[in-house]
Amino acid sequence: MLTQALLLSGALFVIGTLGVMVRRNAIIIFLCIELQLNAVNLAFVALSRYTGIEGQLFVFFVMTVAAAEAAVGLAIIISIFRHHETVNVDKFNFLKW
Amino acid sequence: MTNLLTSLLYEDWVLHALIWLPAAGLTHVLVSSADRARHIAFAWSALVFVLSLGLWWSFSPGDGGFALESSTPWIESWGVSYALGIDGISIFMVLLTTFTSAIAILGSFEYIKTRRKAFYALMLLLQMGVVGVFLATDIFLFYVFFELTLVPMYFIVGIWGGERRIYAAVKFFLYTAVGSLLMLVAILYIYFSSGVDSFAYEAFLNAELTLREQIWLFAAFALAFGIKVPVFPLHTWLPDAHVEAPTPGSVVLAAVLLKMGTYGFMRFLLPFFPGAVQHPTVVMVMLILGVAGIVYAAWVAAVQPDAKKLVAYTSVAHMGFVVIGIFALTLNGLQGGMVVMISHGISTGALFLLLGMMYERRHTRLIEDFGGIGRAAPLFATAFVITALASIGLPGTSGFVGEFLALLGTFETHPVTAIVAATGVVFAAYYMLPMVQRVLFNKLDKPENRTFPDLSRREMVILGPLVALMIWIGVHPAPFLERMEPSVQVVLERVEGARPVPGTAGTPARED
Amino acid sequence: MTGVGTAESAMTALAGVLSPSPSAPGSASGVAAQAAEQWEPLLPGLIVLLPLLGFVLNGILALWAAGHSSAAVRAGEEWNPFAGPSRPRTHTLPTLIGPGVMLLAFILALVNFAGMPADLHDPVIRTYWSWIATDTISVDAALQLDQLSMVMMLVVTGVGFLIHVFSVGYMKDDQGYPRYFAYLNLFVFFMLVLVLGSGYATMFVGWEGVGLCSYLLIGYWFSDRDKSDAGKKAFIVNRIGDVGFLLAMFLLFNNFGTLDFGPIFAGAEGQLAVGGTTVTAVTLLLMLGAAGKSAQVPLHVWLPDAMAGPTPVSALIHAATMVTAGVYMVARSSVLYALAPTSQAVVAGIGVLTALVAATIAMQQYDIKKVLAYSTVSQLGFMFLAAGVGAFTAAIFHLVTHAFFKALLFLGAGAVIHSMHHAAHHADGHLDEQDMRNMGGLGKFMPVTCVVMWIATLAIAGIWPFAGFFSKDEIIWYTAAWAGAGSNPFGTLYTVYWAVALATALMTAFYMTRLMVMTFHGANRTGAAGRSHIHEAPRVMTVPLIVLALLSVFGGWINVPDALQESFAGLFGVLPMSEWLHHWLEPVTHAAAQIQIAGFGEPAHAAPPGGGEVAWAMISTLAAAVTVAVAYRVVGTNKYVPAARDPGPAGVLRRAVYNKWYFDEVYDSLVVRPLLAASRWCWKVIDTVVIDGFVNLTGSFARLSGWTMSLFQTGQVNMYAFVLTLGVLCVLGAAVFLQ
Amino acid sequence: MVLDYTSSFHYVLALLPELVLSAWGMGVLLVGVSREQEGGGGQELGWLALAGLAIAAVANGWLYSGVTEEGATAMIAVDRFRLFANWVFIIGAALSIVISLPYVARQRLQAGEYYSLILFAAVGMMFMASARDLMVIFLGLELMSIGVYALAGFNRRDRRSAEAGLKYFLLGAFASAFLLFGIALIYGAAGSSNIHAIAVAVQDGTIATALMGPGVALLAIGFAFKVSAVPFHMWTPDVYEGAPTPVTAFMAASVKTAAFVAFLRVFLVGLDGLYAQWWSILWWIAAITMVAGNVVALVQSSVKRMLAYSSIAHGGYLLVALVAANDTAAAGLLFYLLVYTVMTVGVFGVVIAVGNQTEENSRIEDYAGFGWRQPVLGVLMTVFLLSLAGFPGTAGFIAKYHLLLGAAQSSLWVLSVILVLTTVVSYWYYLRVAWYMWMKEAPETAGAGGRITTPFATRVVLVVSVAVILLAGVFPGAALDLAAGSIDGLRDLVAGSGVAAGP
Repeated sequence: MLTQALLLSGALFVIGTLGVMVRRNAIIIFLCIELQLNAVNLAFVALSRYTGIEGQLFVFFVMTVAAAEAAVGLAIIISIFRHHETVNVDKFNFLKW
Repeated sequence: MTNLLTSLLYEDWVLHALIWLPAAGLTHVLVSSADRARHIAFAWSALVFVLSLGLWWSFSPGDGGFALESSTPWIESWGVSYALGIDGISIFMVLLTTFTSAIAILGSFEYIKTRRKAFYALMLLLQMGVVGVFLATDIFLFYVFFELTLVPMYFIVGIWGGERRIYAAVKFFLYTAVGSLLMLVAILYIYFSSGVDSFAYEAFLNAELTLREQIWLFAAFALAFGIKVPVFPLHTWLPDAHVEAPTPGSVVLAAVLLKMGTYGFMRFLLPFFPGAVQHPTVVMVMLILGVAGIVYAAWVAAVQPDAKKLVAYTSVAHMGFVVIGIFALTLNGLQGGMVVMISHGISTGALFLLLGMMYERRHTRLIEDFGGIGRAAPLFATAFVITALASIGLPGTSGFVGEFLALLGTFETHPVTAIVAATGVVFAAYYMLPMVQRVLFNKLDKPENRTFPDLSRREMVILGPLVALMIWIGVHPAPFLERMEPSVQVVLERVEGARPVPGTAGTPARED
Repeated sequence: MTGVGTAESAMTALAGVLSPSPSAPGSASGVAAQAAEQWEPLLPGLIVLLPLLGFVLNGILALWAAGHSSAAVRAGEEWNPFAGPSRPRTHTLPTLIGPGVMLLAFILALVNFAGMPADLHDPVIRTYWSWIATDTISVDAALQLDQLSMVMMLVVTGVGFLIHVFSVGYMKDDQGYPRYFAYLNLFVFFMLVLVLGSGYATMFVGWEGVGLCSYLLIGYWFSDRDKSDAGKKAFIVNRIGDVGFLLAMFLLFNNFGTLDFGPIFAGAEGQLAVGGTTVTAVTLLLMLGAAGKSAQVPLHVWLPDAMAGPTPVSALIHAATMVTAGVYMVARSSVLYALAPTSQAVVAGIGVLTALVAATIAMQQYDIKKVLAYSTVSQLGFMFLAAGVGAFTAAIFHLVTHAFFKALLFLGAGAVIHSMHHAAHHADGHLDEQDMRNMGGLGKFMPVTCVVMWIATLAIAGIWPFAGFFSKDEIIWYTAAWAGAGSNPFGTLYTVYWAVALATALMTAFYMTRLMVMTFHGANRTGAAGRSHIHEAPRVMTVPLIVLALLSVFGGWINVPDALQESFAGLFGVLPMSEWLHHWLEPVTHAAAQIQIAGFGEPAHAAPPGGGEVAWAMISTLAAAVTVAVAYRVVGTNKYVPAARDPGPAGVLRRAVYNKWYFDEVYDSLVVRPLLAASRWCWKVIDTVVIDGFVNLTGSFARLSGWTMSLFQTGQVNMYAFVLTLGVLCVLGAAVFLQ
Repeated sequence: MVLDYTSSFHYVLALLPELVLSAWGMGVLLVGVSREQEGGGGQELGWLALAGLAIAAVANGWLYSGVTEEGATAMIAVDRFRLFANWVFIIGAALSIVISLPYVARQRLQAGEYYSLILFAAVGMMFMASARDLMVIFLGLELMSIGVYALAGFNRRDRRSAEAGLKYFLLGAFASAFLLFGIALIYGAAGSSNIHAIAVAVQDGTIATALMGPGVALLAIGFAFKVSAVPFHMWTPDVYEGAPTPVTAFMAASVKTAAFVAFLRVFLVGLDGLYAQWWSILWWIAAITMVAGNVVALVQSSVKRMLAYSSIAHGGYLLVALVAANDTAAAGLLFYLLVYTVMTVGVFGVVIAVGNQTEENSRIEDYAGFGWRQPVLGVLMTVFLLSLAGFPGTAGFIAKYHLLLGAAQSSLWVLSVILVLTTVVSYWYYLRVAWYMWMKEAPETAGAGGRITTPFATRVVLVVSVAVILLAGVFPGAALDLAAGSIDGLRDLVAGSGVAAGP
C-alpha cells in the first residue's frame, strides 16, 4: 500500500516537475509547484501510517508554507506583470548570460 | 664590529627589523607628501640595508644550520609559527634584497614621475615580502611571504609599466600563482605526512615520504619554483614582465624575485625530497631543462630588437646555470649556483638600471635606436661594458666564479650536460656583444643620441657599488664561498644521506 | 670578529702582493721547497701589478678626457685634447705612465731573470690569496716562476715596452690617447697573469683577459662599424676556444682534484695512461682553446679581421704575445701532450695545415697588414707543428724569435701606414693607406723602415744568420727527426708534415719578399698629391724598430743547435750559446721529452730522404735565399696599378686565395646564418607560437568554455528548471547507482 | 545555565535570539507602516533594525556565554555551532543593512518592509542553523526564502528587480519541493525527522534503504540549490544581477551561509553514516561548481554578475569542506562563511558606492581609473577582491587554506588541486577589476563615479570590514579557535547517545 501511495505521490511530483519545465505562464508554473508540494503531502500522509503522527502534522506546515509562498509569489507576479503586461515567462529574459 | 653589534643586541632584533622596517617605511610614505615619498622610501630602504650589513659580521657559518633563530607561535592550532632564521644560503639572498631594493629605489627617482607615493609604498611592501621569503623558517610563513610578493609586483608592472603592462602583469601573476598554489597542496601533503602538527622547517624535514610521493611532491614544488626561476619552458612570463616593468621593478624582479625560485630549490626541494632529487629521471629532466634554458634563452636573446627583452632572456640563461649547478648535486655545483644567483642579481640588476637610464634619456628601448653612445657618454659606456662583461662571465668578474663552479660541479657528475652548458659561454658572447656594439659602438649617427647625457652623480652612486661588487666577487669570492659552504654542505649531506636503494619503486601513495 | 672579515683579507691580499707568503700549497717535494727558499724572486707580484696600476691611472685619465670630448660632442663642438691646459692629462701623463710601467716591469723581470738559478728544478710559487675555494677545489691567486714563464715574461715586458714606446709616436694625434694606453697596460697585465699563473684556472683569467683587451683594442676606433665588428668576431671566436679550455679544466679537475700545474704534471704520468682517452680528450680540448687564441684552422678567421686595431696593437697582441698564448699553453702542458701521441699528431697537423693555408692566402693579399696577419697565422702554425712533434723548446724558440721579427714587421708596417696616412690626407680622392698597390718605392722616403723590415723579412724567410733561420730550421728538423724515430706510429704522417712545412717555409720567403717589393721598391703608386707627404717615421718610432731589428738578427743565437754549432750555422763554433734555450727550458720540458722518447724511441739523425742536420740547414737557407731572389725578380717585374684602378685577381685559384679560401663565407652560410635563423625560429615559433601560444590558449580555452557555459544562461525560467531537473536526474541516478 | 526543557520557559530561552529578532522585525514593520516616508528616507528604520540585531546579538552572546543544553537531541540545538552561525547571520544582516541605508533612501524603497524582511529572513536563517529537525530546517528555509524572494523583487520600479524576484521565487519554490520530497523520503526511511534520530537509525542500520537513497539525493539537491551549486545554480546570476545590490549582498553572504550551515548539520551529523554513498555525489558537484563558477565568471562584463558567478565558485570551495567531512573541514567551513560574509558584503558595498546608490555603473569599464579618483574606496575594494581571491595576508587566504587543510586531512588531493587551479582562474577576474581600477585611465567623460559620495556609516563599516579581513588574515588565531570550538562535540552526537528520542 505504501508503495502504491508513494508511486502516486512520485507520479504527481513528476507531473508537477514537467509542468514547471514546459509551461510558460508564471501562474501555471506556480500551480505546478503547488502540485509538487501536494504530492509530497501525500507522501507524508502515507508514511505517517508507519512512522507516527508527525507526518500528518508536517502536511499542515507544508500547506501553511505553500500559502505564504502563494501570497508572496502572486505579489511578485503582479509586480512583474506591471512591467511586461504579461505573465509569460518567455518574455522575462532581460537578465541572462 | 662584532662587539658593537653584540652590545646592541643586534642578533635579537635584526631579522625582525629587516621584515618590519619596510612596513614602517611604507606607512611613513603613505602619510607623507608625494614629493618627499622617494626620499623617505630611500631612507628607509637604506636604513634596512645598513642594518642588514651587520649580518655580514654577525653571522658565522658554524655548522651550516640556522642562526639567529627565533620562533613565536602564530597560528597555534595549526602549528604555524612566526619563525625566522638565517643560514649561509639565505644571508646572501637577504643582503642582495636589501641592497638591490635600496639601489632600485634610488634608481627610480627620475623614472617614476606619477603616483609616487603608491609606487614607493609598493616597493617597500615588495621588499618586505622578499626578505620574509628568505628569512622564514616556517613553511606556512614562507608561503605567505612568497605569495605576498606577487601583489606589489603586479601593481608595479601594471600601473607604471609600458604599453602592454596589463597583459604582462596578469601573465606574471597567473603564471606564478599556478605553481605556488599547487605547491600549497603539496605543502599540506607533507604536513599530514610528517605526523607532527607543525609547519616548522625541521618538522617537514622529518616527514617520511615514499619515493613515489616524493616525486609527485617534487613536481609540485619544482613547478612553483621552476616558474619563478624561470626554468625553460616556463619562462615566457619573464620577458613580458621585464619589458613592461618600470626600471626599479625590473631590477628587483631580476635581482631577487627570480632567486626565490632557486632559493626554493636549495632550501626546500633538495632537503625535502632527497629521494626524488636523486632519481635519475628527475635529475635528467631538470638538467635538460637547465641546459635548454641556457642555450635556448641565449639564442632567443640574441635576436631581440628590444634591449630589455634581450636582458630578460639572458636571465633565463643565467638561471639555467643555477639549475644545473643545483641538480648536479655536488658541492661545487651548489656553491656555483649560489654565486651565479648573487652575481646575476648584481649584474642583471645593473643592466636593467642602465637600460632604464637609456630609456629615461631616449624613451626607447630598441637597440637600433642607439649607436655610438660610447662617444656621447663614456662613463655610461664604461659601466655598461663592465656590467655586460660580468654578465657574460669574464674571469675577474662575479659571473665567472659562479659559472665556473657551477659548470665544474656539473661536470663532476654529468659531463655531457656540462659540455652542452659550456657552450652557453659562447652564446653569452653571441647575445651580449652585439648589443653592446649596437648601443655603445658604431657611428654616432642619430642626432638625438648626440645629446645623450652622461651619468649623473646620483647614477654614479647607484652604479658604483654594483660595479665594485661585480669585481670584488670576481677577484675575491672567498668571503662569500666560505660563508655559504657549511649550509650548502648541509643540504648536500641531507640529499646524499638519503640515497635510496636502487630498484625500489617505493610503496604506493597513501590511501585516500 | 668571526675570522672571515673581508676587510682584513682584502688587506692581506694587498699586502701579499708586495710580500707574498713564500710557500705554495701544491708545490711538490721538500727539495723543491728548499730550492725555492734558496732563490727569492724580487717582487714578482709587482711585475704584474705595475701594468695594472698603469691601467688604472690611464683609465682615470681616459675617462676624464672622454668626459670632455663627449661634452663637446653633445655641444656639437670639436675638442682638441692636446691643446692648452689639458695636455698634461691627455698626453704627458699617459706617455709617462704607459711605457713607464712597462719599463719598470721589464727591468724587474730582467733582475729576476738574472737572479734565477739555472739549476732551479721546481717552479717557485707565490701565493697571494685564495681565489676560488670550496671544500673540493682550491684555486689560489698565485704566480709561478720557472724557466718557461721567465722567457715569456721577458718577451711580454720587453717587446711590450718597445711597442709602448712606438705607440707614443704612432698614436700621438689620437683623441683616445690615454684610453689606448689604459687598454694596452691592461693587456700586459692579463698577459702576465696568463704566463705567470700557477694553474690552469689562473691562466684562464689571463686567457680571457687578453681576449677582452684584444676585443677592446681591435674595436678601439669603435665608431667604425667594421672595426667593432672585428672586435666582436675576435671575442666570440676566442670564446669558442675557451669552451674547450674550460672543459679541459673540468676534465683535469675530475682526474686530479686540482687545477694547479704542479700536482697535475707531477701526477700525470702515474695517473693517466699513455694515449688514454682522458689525456687525449684533455689535450684535444686544450688544443681547441689554443686554436681559438692562436688563430689556428679552423678558428683562424678572426685574426686577419683583428688588423682593424691600431697597428702597434697588431704588433703586440696579434703577433708577438697574445696569439702565442696557445703555443705557450701547449708547451706548458707538454707532459700531457707527450702522454697523448694522437693529440700531438692532431696538433701538428693543425699547425702545418694552418701554416700552409695561411701562407697561400698571404701570397695574394694587397693589404699590408693582412699579409702580415696571415703570415702570423702561418708562423703560429709552425709553432704548433713544433709543439705537436714534441719539440716544445723549438716552439718556444720560434715564439721568441717570431715575437722579435713579427713585431718589427708590424711596427714597420705601422710606420709605413702612419706615413701613408699623412699622404692619404692630401691625396686626391680616397686612398687606402694600407693597400700595397698604393705604395711602391717607399724605400726612398723611409730608408730606416725599409732596412729594418728587410732584416725582419730575411729573418722570417729563414735565412742564415737571422733569428728565424735557427728557430724555423729547428722545427722542420725536429719534424723530420721524429718522423724517423724508431717506433713513432705516425711516422708517415710526420713525413708529410715535414714536406709541407718545407714548402710553406719557401712560400713564406716568397710572400714576404712580395710585400717588401710592393711596398718599398719599384715605382711609387701613391699619386703625386700624396707622395710629397710620405716621410720617415719620427725617432720615437724608429728606435724601437732598430732595437727589434737587432734582436731579429741576433735573437736566434740563443739556441744554436749542438749539431750545427760546428758548421757554418754556428760560425764554426764561434757562436757562444749553444742550445742555451734548450738547456734553460730543460726543467720544464724534460719530463715530456722522457715520455716521448719512451714512446717513440730516439729521434733520427737524418731527414726522411736522407741527409743530416747540417745538410738540411744548408738546403733550407739556400732554398729560402733563392726564393727571395726569385720573388724579388718576379714581383719586381709585375706591373701593379693603384688599388682604385685594379680589377682584382683573375682566375679561379687566385680569386679563391684572394678571398681567403672563402672561410668567412662558408662560416657565414654554415654557422652564422643558420644560428641566427635558428635563434629567430626559436623566438618566433617556439617562444611566441608554441609556448606562449599554449599559455594564451589555456586562457582562451578557459574563457571560451566560460562563454559556452554561459550560453545555457538564457534567462528562461523553463530552461533553468530543465537544467535543474537534469541535475536532479543525474544525482538521483548516481544515488541509486551508489546504493 | 543548563536548558533541560523541564520548564517551557526553557524553550523561550533556547530561541531567544530568534524570538527577539522576530518581535523586533514586526516592530520595525509597524513603525515603518506608521510613518510617512519622508526626509530621512527611512534611515532611522534601518538603525532601528540594527538595534534589533544588536539585541539579538546580546541574546546570542548570553547563550554563548555558558548556556548549555541537556542532551543533544532537542529539536532546537543550543550548541556553539548554531551560535557561531548566528553571529555570522547577525553580522551579515547588519552589514547588509548598513550598506542598504543610503541605497534604500536613494531608491525610495519602503524602508519598514525592507528592513523587517531582512530581519525575518535572518530569523529564518537562524532557525536553519539551530534546527535539529528536518522540518524545522524546511520551515526556516522557507521563512528565509520568502523574505528574500520579496527582497529580490523589492524594487518594483525596476523591471530587473521584478524579474529577479520572479525567477528566484519560481525556481526557489521548485527546489523547495525537491527538498521537501527528500525530507519526506528520509522521514519515511528513518522513521523520524530528527537529525539525531536519523543518525542513530543510520548507525543501527534500521533504515529503509530504498527510500533513503533518493531521499538523501533530493535533500542534497534542495541544499545545492540554495548554495547555488552547479547545475542548480542557474537562477543565481540572474537574481544576483537583478536584485537591488544590498539584497544581492545579503543573499550572496547570508542565504548561502544559512544553507551551508544546515547542509553541514544534516549531512555531517545526521547522514554521516551514509558518507560512503553521498560523498562522491558531492565531490562531483563541488568540482563542477568550482570549475563552472570560476570559468563563467571570466567572461562577465558586469561586476555584479561576475560577483554572482564568483559566489557560485565560493559555494564550490565550501562544498569541498562537506566532502571532506571532518572536524577541520567543518570548522573551516564556519570560518570561511564568517570571512566570506564580511568580504562579500564589503565588496558589494563598494559596488553600491561605485554605482552611487543606484544600479548604474556596474560594468567593468565603469571602474576604469576608479582607484585613483577614490583611493580609499579603491584600496578597500582591492583588499576585498584579494581576500575573495584568497590571497595571503587576508582572511580569505586563511579561510581557503582552512578548507584545503580539511580536504587534505581527508586526502582529497584531486579536489584540492581543482580548488587551487580554479582559484588561479578566479585570480584573473578579480584582478581584472583591480586592473581596471588602478591600471586604466578613466575616460575623459568620466561620469562614472565622478562625484561619488559615500555616507560616513558605510565608510566606517567598509573600513572596519577591511580591518577585520586583514586582522583575521594576519592574526587568525582567535577566530580559528572560535570556529574550531564551534565544531567541538557537534558530531559526537552520533556516538554520544544511543537513545532514539522524539523532538
